[in-house]
Amino acid sequence: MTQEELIFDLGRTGRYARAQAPATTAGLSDIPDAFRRKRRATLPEVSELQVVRHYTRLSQKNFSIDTHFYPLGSCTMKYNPRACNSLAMLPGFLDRHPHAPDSTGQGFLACLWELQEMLAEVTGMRSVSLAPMAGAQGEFTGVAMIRAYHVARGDTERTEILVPDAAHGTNPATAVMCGYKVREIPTAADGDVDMEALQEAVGPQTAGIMLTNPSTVGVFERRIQEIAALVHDAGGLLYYDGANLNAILGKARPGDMGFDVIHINLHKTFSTPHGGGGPGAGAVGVGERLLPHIPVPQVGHDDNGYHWRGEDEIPQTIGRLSAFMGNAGVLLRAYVYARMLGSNGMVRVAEFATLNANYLMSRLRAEGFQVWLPERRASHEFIVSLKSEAKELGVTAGDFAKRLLDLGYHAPTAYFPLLVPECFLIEPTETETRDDLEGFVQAMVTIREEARQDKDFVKGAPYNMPVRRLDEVKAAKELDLKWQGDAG
Amino acid sequence: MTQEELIFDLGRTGRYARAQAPATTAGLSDIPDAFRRKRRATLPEVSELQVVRHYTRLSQKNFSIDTHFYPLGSCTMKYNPRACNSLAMLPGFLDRHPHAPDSTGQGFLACLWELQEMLAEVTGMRSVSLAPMAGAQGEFTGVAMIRAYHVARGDTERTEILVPDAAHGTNPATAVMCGYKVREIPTAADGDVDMEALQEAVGPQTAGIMLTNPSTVGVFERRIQEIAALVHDAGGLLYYDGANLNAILGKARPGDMGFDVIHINLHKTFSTPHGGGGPGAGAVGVGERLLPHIPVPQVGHDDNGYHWRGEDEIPQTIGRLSAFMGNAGVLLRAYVYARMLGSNGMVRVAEFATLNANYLMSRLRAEGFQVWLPERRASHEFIVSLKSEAKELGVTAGDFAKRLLDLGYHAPTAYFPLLVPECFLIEPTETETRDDLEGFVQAMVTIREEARQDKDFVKGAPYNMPVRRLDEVKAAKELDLKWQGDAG
Amino acid sequence: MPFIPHTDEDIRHMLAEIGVDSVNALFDEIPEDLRDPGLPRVPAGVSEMEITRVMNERATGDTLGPCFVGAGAYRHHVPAAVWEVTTRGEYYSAYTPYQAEASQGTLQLIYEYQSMMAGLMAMDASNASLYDGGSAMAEAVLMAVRANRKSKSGRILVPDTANPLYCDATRTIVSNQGLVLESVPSDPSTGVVDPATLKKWDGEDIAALVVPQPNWFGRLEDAAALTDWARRNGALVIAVVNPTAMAVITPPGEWGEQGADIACGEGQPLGIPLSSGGPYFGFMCCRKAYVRQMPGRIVGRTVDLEGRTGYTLTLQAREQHIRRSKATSNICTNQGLMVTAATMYLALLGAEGLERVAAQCHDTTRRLTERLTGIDGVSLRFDGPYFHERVIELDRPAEPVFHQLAAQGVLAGYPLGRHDKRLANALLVCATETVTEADMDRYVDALGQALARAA
Amino acid sequence: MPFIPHTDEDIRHMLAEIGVDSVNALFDEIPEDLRDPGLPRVPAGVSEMEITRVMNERATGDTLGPCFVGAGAYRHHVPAAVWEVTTRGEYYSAYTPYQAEASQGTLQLIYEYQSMMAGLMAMDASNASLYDGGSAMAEAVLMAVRANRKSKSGRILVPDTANPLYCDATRTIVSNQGLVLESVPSDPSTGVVDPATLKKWDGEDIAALVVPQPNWFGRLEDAAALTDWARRNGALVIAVVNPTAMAVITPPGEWGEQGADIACGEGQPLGIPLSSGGPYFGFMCCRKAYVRQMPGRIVGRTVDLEGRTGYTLTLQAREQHIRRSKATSNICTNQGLMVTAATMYLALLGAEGLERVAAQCHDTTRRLTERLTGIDGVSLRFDGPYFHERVIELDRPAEPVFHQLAAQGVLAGYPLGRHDKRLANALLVCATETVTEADMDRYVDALGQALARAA
Ligand SMILES: Cc1ncc(COP(=O)(O)O)c(C=O)c1O
Ligand SMILES: Cc1ncc(COP(=O)(O)O)c(C=O)c1O
Repeated sequence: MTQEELIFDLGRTGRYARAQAPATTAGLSDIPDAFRRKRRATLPEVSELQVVRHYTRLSQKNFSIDTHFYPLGSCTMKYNPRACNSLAMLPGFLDRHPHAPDSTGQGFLACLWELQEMLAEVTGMRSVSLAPMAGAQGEFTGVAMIRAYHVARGDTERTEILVPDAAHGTNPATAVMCGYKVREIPTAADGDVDMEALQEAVGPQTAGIMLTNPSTVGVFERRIQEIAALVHDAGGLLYYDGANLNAILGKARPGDMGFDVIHINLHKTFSTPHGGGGPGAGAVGVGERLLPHIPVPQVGHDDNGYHWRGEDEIPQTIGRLSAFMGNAGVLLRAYVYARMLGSNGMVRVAEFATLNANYLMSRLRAEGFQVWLPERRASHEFIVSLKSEAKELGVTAGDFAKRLLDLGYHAPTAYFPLLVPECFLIEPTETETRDDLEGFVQAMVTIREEARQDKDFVKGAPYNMPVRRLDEVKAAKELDLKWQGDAG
Repeated sequence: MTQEELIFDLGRTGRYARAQAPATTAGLSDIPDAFRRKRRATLPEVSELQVVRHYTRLSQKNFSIDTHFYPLGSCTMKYNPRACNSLAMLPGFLDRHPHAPDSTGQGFLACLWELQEMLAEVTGMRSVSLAPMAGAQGEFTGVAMIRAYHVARGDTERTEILVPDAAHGTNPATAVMCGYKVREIPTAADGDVDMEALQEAVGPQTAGIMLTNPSTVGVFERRIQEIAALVHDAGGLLYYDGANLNAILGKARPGDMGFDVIHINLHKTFSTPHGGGGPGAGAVGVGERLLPHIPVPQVGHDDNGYHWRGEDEIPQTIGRLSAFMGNAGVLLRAYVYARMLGSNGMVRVAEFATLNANYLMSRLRAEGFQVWLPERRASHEFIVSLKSEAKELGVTAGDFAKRLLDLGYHAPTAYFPLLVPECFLIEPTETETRDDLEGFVQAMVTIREEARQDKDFVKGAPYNMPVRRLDEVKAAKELDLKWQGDAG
Repeated sequence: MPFIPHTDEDIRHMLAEIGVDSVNALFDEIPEDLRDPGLPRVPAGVSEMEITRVMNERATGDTLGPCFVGAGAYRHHVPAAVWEVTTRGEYYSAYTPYQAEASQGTLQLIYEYQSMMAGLMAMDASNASLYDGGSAMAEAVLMAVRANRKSKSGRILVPDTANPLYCDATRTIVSNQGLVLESVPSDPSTGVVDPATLKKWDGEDIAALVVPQPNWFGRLEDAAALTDWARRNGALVIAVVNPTAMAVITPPGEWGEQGADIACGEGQPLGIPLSSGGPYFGFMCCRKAYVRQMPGRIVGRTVDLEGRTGYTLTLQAREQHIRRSKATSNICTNQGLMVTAATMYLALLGAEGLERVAAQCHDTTRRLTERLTGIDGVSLRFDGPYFHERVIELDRPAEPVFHQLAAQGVLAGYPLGRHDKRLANALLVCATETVTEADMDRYVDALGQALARAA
Repeated sequence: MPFIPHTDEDIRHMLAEIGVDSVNALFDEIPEDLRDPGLPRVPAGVSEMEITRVMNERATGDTLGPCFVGAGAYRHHVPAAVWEVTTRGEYYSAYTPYQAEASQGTLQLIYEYQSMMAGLMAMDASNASLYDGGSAMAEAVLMAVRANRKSKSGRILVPDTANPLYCDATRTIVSNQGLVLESVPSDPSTGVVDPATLKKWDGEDIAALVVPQPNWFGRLEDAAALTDWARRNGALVIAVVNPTAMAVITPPGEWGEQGADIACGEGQPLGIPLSSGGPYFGFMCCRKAYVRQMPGRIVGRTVDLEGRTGYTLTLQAREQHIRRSKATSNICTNQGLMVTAATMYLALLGAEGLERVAAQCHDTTRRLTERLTGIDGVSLRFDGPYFHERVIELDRPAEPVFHQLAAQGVLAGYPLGRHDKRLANALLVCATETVTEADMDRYVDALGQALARAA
């Protein structure tokens, strides 16, 4: 593949897509000079065809669900139905101004309200707010509500949030953003939370605990009810990180497990697109205790139709998280997806995500790869440790990852969770066929074989990508974060 | 690039995109068995993700305007503005049934009527019908009208259509479809029609002549008015093949030159997409003489708004060419494009298409390539003959073509027109930048240099495409035109 | 102007390279009296924003309610994936795949399309498309005349149950070559051809017989009997069929003892929006023996230098760019992008999905027409097996009723009197899988009210 | 169910391989009393066709007429090319570019985006996006507190001319860390902050000063004076700006003697549809010195093994997945696809195109407000330099008038009384380049009529 120049390098002074701008320059003369920009901004100077061609060509340098199997653990890279996009982009939805009165947006509000209801049902929570704009903001929202709860009760001595050592990085980062200290809880050898350590850690300083269930090591936390009792008895609350909800959609509900608050990554379980890094949507569900603190705006429904509920209706709310209603268009996509699934479909999502994961785990194990918790059921994902390959053949999980790209497979999540050495967290999702899973197994076997023959070959991968392995150290040391002009 | 399996090979019995079909099978029991299909049709059995992934990946194996410079002579591969697509695909247009009454389609009809008017103006013709579905059907329409004209006058002895030897293959093929014999007129050394030969050929048996102007050798036919007089004097009519209209849009008008009928390839001059082989649109314009014979339906306009004109209003029409109104959606795209250009823009299209062609011709000539008619102005395209490269270096135009692909340029039209040996007909179009033209020149120079070093290397091209050179003989001899099932 | 990338500096540089002073000088070979005519009737250019506003307004004005018209174009559900992928630039803005190595995407897709259409029609081979159903029938007639070497007459039998718009187009296209379409009358009580009618032509030199299935009235013809008659009489059989129907109805390749020779029709039902009548695409399949007589592009599978599978245009010696005046047709540009969409549509639906769509259409039409014929003044014009269209007869002329209901947003059917005065009171009614109970209620109510008034 | 490819045969084979009898067995580690709750409140699944009908109806019901509301979200022309290319599967359905070699498309695009935003803001560096304008302001506040090593107070000055919705979001997000937002009052007669007001904080420990430009009332603040005050007082300057305005208004990097330290804001005006409030994207730029304090993804240019240029996520040691509790923010997923669109928008417009858009917006707003203030009962609330929004004052409460006009299809502006009772009669009015003369006529007429009636 040829290299793509930067869009700036394609430009010539005075060029732009003339169909896209007003033909004449209107006057700005009533804006005093002191406020006026003096030097033109550095922006590309290109034609419309150049833009379309450049970004079409660039796009072809990406792996994506629409082009490749993408078993990125914890990320739920499944098919993003195209109708979700086209329906969310109907002109009637796209042209609606967020400050337009509720009366003119009943169709849009109806979708959101029904989505709230469906999400409350599948999570087993009392009420849902769609405001958070991604998983991490959902976490923030949840922990902020936990804090608001304690504060509202005058219980101000709670300073700690408990987090398993296998947790996603957003969990501890969120706790800190909410003004808490983080205390890590180790994972036991069987993959569940180490109960003894937990018992020790829980106390009057405990504001709450953040858990993912199935956990980030890909197994269902079996003693979840015990944990809930323990934490609740100590006066703490339970936060459910819903990144893995795909595994249990319609099969078990966080609310029933004892959780007080949950976020759902709609861009995972509800298949809104990841977009190369967002937008996501991190709806939160709350139980009885946190109901008063739910963020605004939320959609309400009464005899007059749908309306936005604000601070007047939810006086103890933690407040708003964005200027408007979060990632509204993403919510429409999730709504369309949820409606197409329906209740049966949701259950089947969990079932087939789990079937695919357990099958792939069995197959890799049968081919001699070391599964991390072989005695456990995989949830929708599982861990393979390439420790012995690293030791015996000298090729790391990172090397396997790069060589997988050459063979047409996006690499699984590597080196997360941190506690398993040389690990791959593998999540095939329910939308992939058995043949594709088998293709992945064969690729893994091939790479191991290649490593046996010539480890340096594997360590030199990738070979078939637009670039070979990149110098990340140079990237971080000799920071080059923007085009510097013709001189640069 | 990896090979793509056939969609059939990805399938498994019982699989299909379940979101796309009714959930339950309704009854067919009232259709007697004798009429019922017995064996299921051979169709792919795949999931929605498999379809999206397969066809997304396949698409990446194409060159296209959106990805590459594509200087295919006679084809006018210029930027297809994206708005033309999105506006023609507005739900209000897409959902309209062709049999819906005119009263419910005034918006759509207004676009078509205005397009007719604009096309009549730029061609200098009296009236335009948008019915023909591509250039070749436009040709058919035109020659059929010529025939209807003679027949209506009782002038039934005219049996021949004159066609220059450089003409596009559709011209003679069309004449035959209309029941005429074809008589070829040679091209003179200066690139214009050989007037002596023409004088000899014209006679009482002449029904008409089909010309492209600028011609398919890329020059303006300077004696066009003489030719028109000659043919008209003999009682014949003049047909204008509008494939090259881009070259003179707003700069000169076929009607003014003396043509009686013209087709316009809207998918060339008016930039509707080529779509990997259509749909096109081949609107025809007619002068006074052929007005009564114009095909139906045509859009009419009166105080009550817009309506379809049918046989009742045009009793001598040659009739209809399709079940409905030709490629209506393509016409909407052409309309949007024409409106964005406007009168100024149209003139500039011709100017810059011509500028680019003459510049590229100069540059290639300066680099030592043999331009076919160096003393003439190029129109929007020009011819390079690689005869001396073929003789001296042993690499043909075909070899250059394949190697160009490797270097990221679509090949020009090769071996057409037939009268120039080892020729490239090169049409850069107005939407390409000088830098892209220069890149093409450099690629041509590079290939010649490569051929000097190692002719077999060039003859082995392409190397970087999804496939190497294909065995076309085998394709034609051992016909394999469809998937034969797992056995095949 | 809007799409031209040249800067003033570019222009200066390029003119200098060419050696002229101005762009206008490049047009100096055009006789002066022809140059620069001016285009007073073309308005000045507008921005994309302005034309967007115009088109939005016009498209909105065109929006309609439920649709019970078929008559050659059918409102089906089109999966969103179809057009989201079809309009990718690599499909949308490519030319006909002349350079095979740089067009494997389009070429493999067409090969898959050919395989699907051949599969659906149970025929040996398919081309890459023709313009539409009407012109496809014309091309099929021309092809049959070429292919039927034994026949010299140029006579083609066409039942009067064939789509009259297709017949019009066919007449326009084939008549200049002296071919004659002879009408085979149908039984006015059943709306299909009684095979016995053909006795009249027994032993005559007939090049081909056209068999529409379902026919213009939505009825199913006795295709087997008609096909077998043609075979006995040395006439080729041209099937003109609805592709959706073929999921559940006997396909042309299996008609009678040996099947039809050519199958063609309108591809629109396979994922193509109604779009006021186009672009659609014509499909054409045939027996192996006649492949070299087919018009249009054909893609074949072959291998490259290294033995890898690849795809290329083949049998080009049939085509105008090689054979010129001896080509099988003048067709060049066809309907590639529509075929791209149809291929995805068929892949998404598969045989089972298409069966479900077909069955649903049939069932909806059955339920609708049962309700309609319950209205006072409405009866069924033709009884007997049908696919997804039926003719109903009103107690008064259908055309005014059609317009009356259209004004209320209901497209009630196609007034058949437009082509046959004897059917002035008849409406051809269609209800696809997209029609809901509420849509039907609306139609039944509106028609009931319209007919309740004195005629 | 609809998107699951498994056939019965697949399922049998897979269960056998795993060694279980049923799919249900795979859930046997879930405590029994938690298993299979049933989802009675979730309706049964529907086909794409059915949900398409629902959404079409709902979207149509939501359609509106001309829009004169801005207040943080602006109706601009979005070139068709932007979303046709942005929704290509390779952008749409990719994850965050963790595997750089398989994500060069997204990575190069983000690098180009960073270059464009830095260029537009005249700042050294940009991140790859934050959620929206409101949360971007919150992150900027947190970042400023981290970056300003000399300040210990956690006090941030925020003019009361900053977007109150941004202030709300910021308060929600930063208050748990004990930071305090202190309000700087504006001059009630001009709608901007008099720089002299800041004297009150001379010499105090202030971590940062927020400077909105244009401000909530559309007015241009004396950004240079405010910036210079902050510099003198050891406070960092956080610019919260409208990106369209920056094409013609002095950008943050050039404010005062040394420029702002952090620039952030709402990216929506750059090619993102209004879409009822999201998804939009927050942008953030900063001085080189503070890059390591930035939240969010950052892409850097580097080389591969063979020395070829390539792009990769960099400075990841700031981020939660590496630094966990010590990260600069918890942000992970950001607004990648929106940035993809904005990058194309900026590339299409270029500096000159964006200037034209900005100038047109300004001009349209000027003309509109001149006409509106000609109506009896309407006056200008704040005079002085503005960009593309102005506050008008009615002779009565604005909220009911807003609803009255909305019912007629005209969104007349934003009723400012929602945030400040003193502005109960005020409307914040915006007219972008999309507003036509006819739109204005409609507004002027409707308002005139509304006010002609007794209050
Ligand atoms: C377990 C877990 N928690 C939280 C997150 C954060 O979600 P988001 O990226 O939507 O902010 C992720 C996403 O990767 C995750 O996998
Ligand atoms: C000179 C000329 N005439 C006629 C045609 C036929 O036009 P179409 O392909 O639209 O049928 C072409 C197209 O290639 C052409 O170049």
